[in-house]
Amino acid sequence: MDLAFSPAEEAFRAEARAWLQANVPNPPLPSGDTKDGFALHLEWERQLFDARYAVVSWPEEFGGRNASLWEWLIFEEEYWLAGAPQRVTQNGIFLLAPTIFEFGTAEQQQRILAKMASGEEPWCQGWSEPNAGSDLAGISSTATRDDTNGGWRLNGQKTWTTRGAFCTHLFGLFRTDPEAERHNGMTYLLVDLRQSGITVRGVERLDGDEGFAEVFFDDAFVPDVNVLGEVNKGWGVAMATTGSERGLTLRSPGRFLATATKLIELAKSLPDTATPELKDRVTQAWIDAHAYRWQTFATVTKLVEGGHTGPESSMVKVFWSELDVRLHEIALELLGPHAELIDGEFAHWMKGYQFALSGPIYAGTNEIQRNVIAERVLGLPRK
Amino acid sequence: MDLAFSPAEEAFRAEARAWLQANVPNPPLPSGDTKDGFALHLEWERQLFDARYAVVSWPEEFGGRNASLWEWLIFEEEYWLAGAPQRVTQNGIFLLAPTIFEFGTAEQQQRILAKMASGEEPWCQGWSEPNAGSDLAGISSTATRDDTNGGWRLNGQKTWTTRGAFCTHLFGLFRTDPEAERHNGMTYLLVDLRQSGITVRGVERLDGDEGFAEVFFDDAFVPDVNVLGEVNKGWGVAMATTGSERGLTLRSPGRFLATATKLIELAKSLPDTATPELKDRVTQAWIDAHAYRWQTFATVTKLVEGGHTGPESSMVKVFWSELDVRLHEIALELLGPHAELIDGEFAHWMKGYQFALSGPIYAGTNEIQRNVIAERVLGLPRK
Amino acid sequence: MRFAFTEDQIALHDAVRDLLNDHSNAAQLREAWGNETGRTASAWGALHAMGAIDAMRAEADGGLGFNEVDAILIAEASGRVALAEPIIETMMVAAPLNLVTIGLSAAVVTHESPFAPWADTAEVIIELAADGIRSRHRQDTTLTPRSSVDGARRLFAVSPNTEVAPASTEVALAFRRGALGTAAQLCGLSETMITVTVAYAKERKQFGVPIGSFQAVKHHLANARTKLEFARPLVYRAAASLRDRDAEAGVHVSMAKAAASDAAMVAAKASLQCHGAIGYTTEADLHLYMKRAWALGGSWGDAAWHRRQITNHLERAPIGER
Amino acid sequence: MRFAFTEDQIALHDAVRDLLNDHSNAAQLREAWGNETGRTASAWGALHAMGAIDAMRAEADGGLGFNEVDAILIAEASGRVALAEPIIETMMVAAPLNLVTIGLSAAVVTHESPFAPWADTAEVIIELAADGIRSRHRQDTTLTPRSSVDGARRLFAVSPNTEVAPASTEVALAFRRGALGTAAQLCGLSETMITVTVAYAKERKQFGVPIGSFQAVKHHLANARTKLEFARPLVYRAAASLRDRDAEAGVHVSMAKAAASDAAMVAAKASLQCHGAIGYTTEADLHLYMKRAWALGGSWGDAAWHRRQITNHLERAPIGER
Repeated sequence: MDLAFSPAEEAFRAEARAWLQANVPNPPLPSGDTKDGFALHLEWERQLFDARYAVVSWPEEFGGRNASLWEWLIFEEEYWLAGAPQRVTQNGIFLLAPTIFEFGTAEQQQRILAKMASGEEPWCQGWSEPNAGSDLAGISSTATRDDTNGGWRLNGQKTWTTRGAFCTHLFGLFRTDPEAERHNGMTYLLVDLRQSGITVRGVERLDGDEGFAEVFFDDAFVPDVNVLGEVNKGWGVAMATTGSERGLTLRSPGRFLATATKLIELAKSLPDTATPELKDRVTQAWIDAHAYRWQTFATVTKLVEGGHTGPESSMVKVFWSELDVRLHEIALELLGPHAELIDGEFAHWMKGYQFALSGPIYAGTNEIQRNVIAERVLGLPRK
Repeated sequence: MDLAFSPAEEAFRAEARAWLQANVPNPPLPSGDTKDGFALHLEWERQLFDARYAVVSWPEEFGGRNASLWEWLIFEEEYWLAGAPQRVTQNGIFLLAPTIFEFGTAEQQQRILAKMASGEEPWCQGWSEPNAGSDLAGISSTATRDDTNGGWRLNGQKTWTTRGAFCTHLFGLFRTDPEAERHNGMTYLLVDLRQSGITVRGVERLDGDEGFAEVFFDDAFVPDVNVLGEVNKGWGVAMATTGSERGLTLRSPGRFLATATKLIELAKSLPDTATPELKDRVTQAWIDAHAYRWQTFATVTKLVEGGHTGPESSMVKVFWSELDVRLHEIALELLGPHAELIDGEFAHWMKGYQFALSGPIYAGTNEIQRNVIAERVLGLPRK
Repeated sequence: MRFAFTEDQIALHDAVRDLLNDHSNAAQLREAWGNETGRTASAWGALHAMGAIDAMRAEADGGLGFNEVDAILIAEASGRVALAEPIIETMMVAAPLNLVTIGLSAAVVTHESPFAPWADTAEVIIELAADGIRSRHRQDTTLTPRSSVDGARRLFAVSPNTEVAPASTEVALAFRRGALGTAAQLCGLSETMITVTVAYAKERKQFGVPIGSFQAVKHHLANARTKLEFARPLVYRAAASLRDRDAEAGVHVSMAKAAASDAAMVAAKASLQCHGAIGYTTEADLHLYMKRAWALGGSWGDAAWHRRQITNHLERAPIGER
Repeated sequence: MRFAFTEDQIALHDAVRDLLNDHSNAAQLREAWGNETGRTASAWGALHAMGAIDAMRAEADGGLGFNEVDAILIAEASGRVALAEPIIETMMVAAPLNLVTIGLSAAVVTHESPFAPWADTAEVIIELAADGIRSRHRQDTTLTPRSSVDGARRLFAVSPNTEVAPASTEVALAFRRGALGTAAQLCGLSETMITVTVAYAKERKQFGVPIGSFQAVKHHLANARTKLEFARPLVYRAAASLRDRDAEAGVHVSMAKAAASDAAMVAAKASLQCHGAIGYTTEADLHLYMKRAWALGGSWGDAAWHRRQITNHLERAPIGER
């Protein structure tokens, strides 16, 4: 058990910290979930990419640094500590990219990855449908064979597509075998949204931003080169991605450590309202953020040494999502009657609270995750 | 809305308070869930009965005072505030007696009620069986017709029978129609335990007291006069009783008000450990105890005016049982390293905690109660 | 002891409820979010016409002479629809003290609620200060708009009032009425959030069954309903204590506001979680009620603030107080 | 960075686990509840024979020279079986400071744990006082027995020691080792409570299905398992910090003890509730583990006490500390 990072890792941390201090936008960018904010975020993503900080763990040929998992975690800690912007590319680089690395052809990797990471082609996730949320296997959007054009014709609807109104591409599951039941007969497709046959309608999120979209497919076309993995085997391909979503990559501990640190600062700045009972809860949240960090370090050690993560990732998802809500709840209690304000110096807490509330819902509700923990970690019976 | 009690009610309160101050055992009796303690409690119950305080709301002919529901609540508040003993007759007077008043013959009422209230014949409840806990309809103990002797022969086993090792009588459900399914074909029987054919084995409870019993029936006899309600209609009769158990009668608000008051005293007596965060939780529990009092007053007003209680009683059971646990948890946190002691001046808190922990389990687990709230109060679908 | 409302009180409540369903339904509330004032088109006028706004004014002053118990169900009904009107400020704070002209509205600031909702359309701005009540006409103040997460709730910071305060013993009573009315609104909001969520959970299917048949969904909503069940009696009791000028009325109001705030937070969280992603959009009505609940939970003293008042009281009070 | 145990450490843990399954199973623990000393018949001797008791003593002093990381899995294994022996007091507090003879046991009192478990069979009674460490032979003390809810855990109040304490910088280290070992035991206890409850929930049927198939039961246990998942890394990290004499080791130990205590309380409550009535009797094994968890949760500083130490630290610490 060695708690020290290597000199090389510490040097990487120092370098990243210096670059971030010099380059992180100040004042902070507006929300990336509005049209204008999204564009500004893409500029930032481009800046990151040019400095090879966009996707540090990727191979150099796709814009990365071949960084180790440890270096990636270090970068994430520094990124959030520096107050750097939310990554609007995250659904591409954290959810789709691992799947492309695992299932994609060399051609797909060459064509897609660097443009995804640079923000030239931002990707959104087409998972949910109006009647398939928690029950993802219930999707009904179809992809029908179009032999003439060598590809597939899409029909149906996706919904709750994060930043779908601003992205150029969508990845998702479509039914390619109408006879097959539930988990079978789906194919993982990569869809260019910039074509006729696709209509995107922005949906206003809780916080007023147009962060969601409904995507309607009306004979939209996907060429064969944009099938990811095998036809009709999309469920297995997608599960690899949802594993990523719940696992290491989407919510790095650095993010919650940064929020916990800001919460401590907030409590110190409000001595009149920071009662001992609220400070006790601040401390508890700070402990939890550190618990998440060290639990992640244990997981990374296992991965680095050739191990795998399994259904334990459901515990991770439950933990960070509910921690994020708690961190913001405590902040709002500290703010008392100022909590409801969405202007002024404290507005980011209410904004952050609303964002945090999505955590227990998306990427598999926490109710579903707790079922997974009970059934697959503890071995309780499904029925 | 009139928050004042009438002069007559206040006079009754003063009279009860004076009597209790003069008569409540001091030092407190040992636990009523041991053989010796039970006997001492029966002496106390006799003393209560002789002063006509055992069952104030009953008709005078059975030892009561014809007290109104308000007077009964007032008496309960005074009873607990005075630190008077747990009622070892409670399963009889609070659970069985309302059923006897509703379904019993005049002969049964004459024969049973006064002796129950005086403690001469203490009753225990024979509901649960080894394979029928939450699933009460799953009982399998049988009562077979014995025409020769004009009654029924019991076979099978009851379990988790509170104070079963010390009681003279048991009330419970037995299957009288082996062909009927689940909720049908059961009969509510009143069983004299003092006969061959019955074996009672005490089971040690969490706190070390022999408070539970297993009761084995081996051709035990129940005469026809001890059938309560109609043969094969026992489920409906029993449901009336479980309604009482979850409703007003088992856990009067006075009990939790008294505990909340003791908790405040405890916090005041421990200034070093009563941190602001613990005091905040003490206050919350005190608010909850008062919320229970006023919610009860609303229910009593409705009953007094001819209304009924329904599945709302499941909310009451969830609330008081979890409040009781919280009250004791806070006390144990105040006690810190002294909490684990079961000797000395604070021992009653750990004892009380262990008792409180049974609350969310018995009389229908709180999981079952929450199902009832969701389905019958809110109207959510069963399946 | 009779802990229930009279038939008259219930009939009046039902009339207010029906009126508000006509004048402040979800569609009308969405209009208020988008318009200039944040107020509904017709609810204030309708409530005024039936006498509700000025109900707590003495009959001699043109009111109905209502006490706090008479008024509390009106407050609760206004919460149930997230009424976008300064009804608590006017009906419960300004009108009974005759600080506002009949039919017009008031705005109120207190130390625990420093931003005055709908102040720009108010006749008077009332300040409940430690040393008394100050009241000014809106024209004599400078209002600085602030933005609330609740889009209908137009907030304003008010320029400081440097006048010497009129000596007044009514300030505690006025604050308690405001906190109590807000507690009642929070109960109404909790009820509505639970109702719309139950309706959604019965209709929405996943895995081939309504999501309301899953035990986790059931238990979220059962918890919320139970919290409400035990908050509401504290609100009604505090109303009666205020009416009776009980010496402990301040403590009773604090119990009510703490419990109602907590219940509303539980209802909001359970409702959002049971709605899932649809609740996370502004297309579902839930957010209209949830955001009002967030705002009111932190107004007129949040739950922790009120618990602290009670803790201070318990440290002084003789044991056995109830 | 490598946040994992070595193969040797894991092999040793497995050996200790197997030994304890032979010498401290539930039946043997029940015997300890009933016997004169509250200690098991053979576990101490077996642990001594394999060198575990004195593992943290320097090799020159007859130990194995173990550090806190080497020892922490032994502590956790001892918690998993609710070992009725003063192993934390001896292995982690007394032995590394050479305050007890090899193979014999120690008892410890601190301000936060004023009653010494198994003091009547200890060679020495150690007092961790604010001004230093005092140690006396048992014969030089007067022991007053106290009763713990955990029937195997024989507690004693110890007569005051009036000697001047030897100046010592080791007192903080000794206290931290004791608190850390207790935290590890609480993790072991949580694991066992979850394990026995999962086994029961798979077997026990109601309404025709195993109760473990009900979502409410699943979620109770999923919550407990998740709490444990995020407590354990804090314990291991604190062990490494102590080994490394990190300047923040005291804070890290407090994080570990707070998290492990909370996790064990959640596991105890979930386990009892999922057991239902059978868990409410002493016939089920659950109570053996649950009562130890209650006792240890409040020993060596309870969760709230440790959080207060951290709060005090955070008030002084520069922002950004991790």
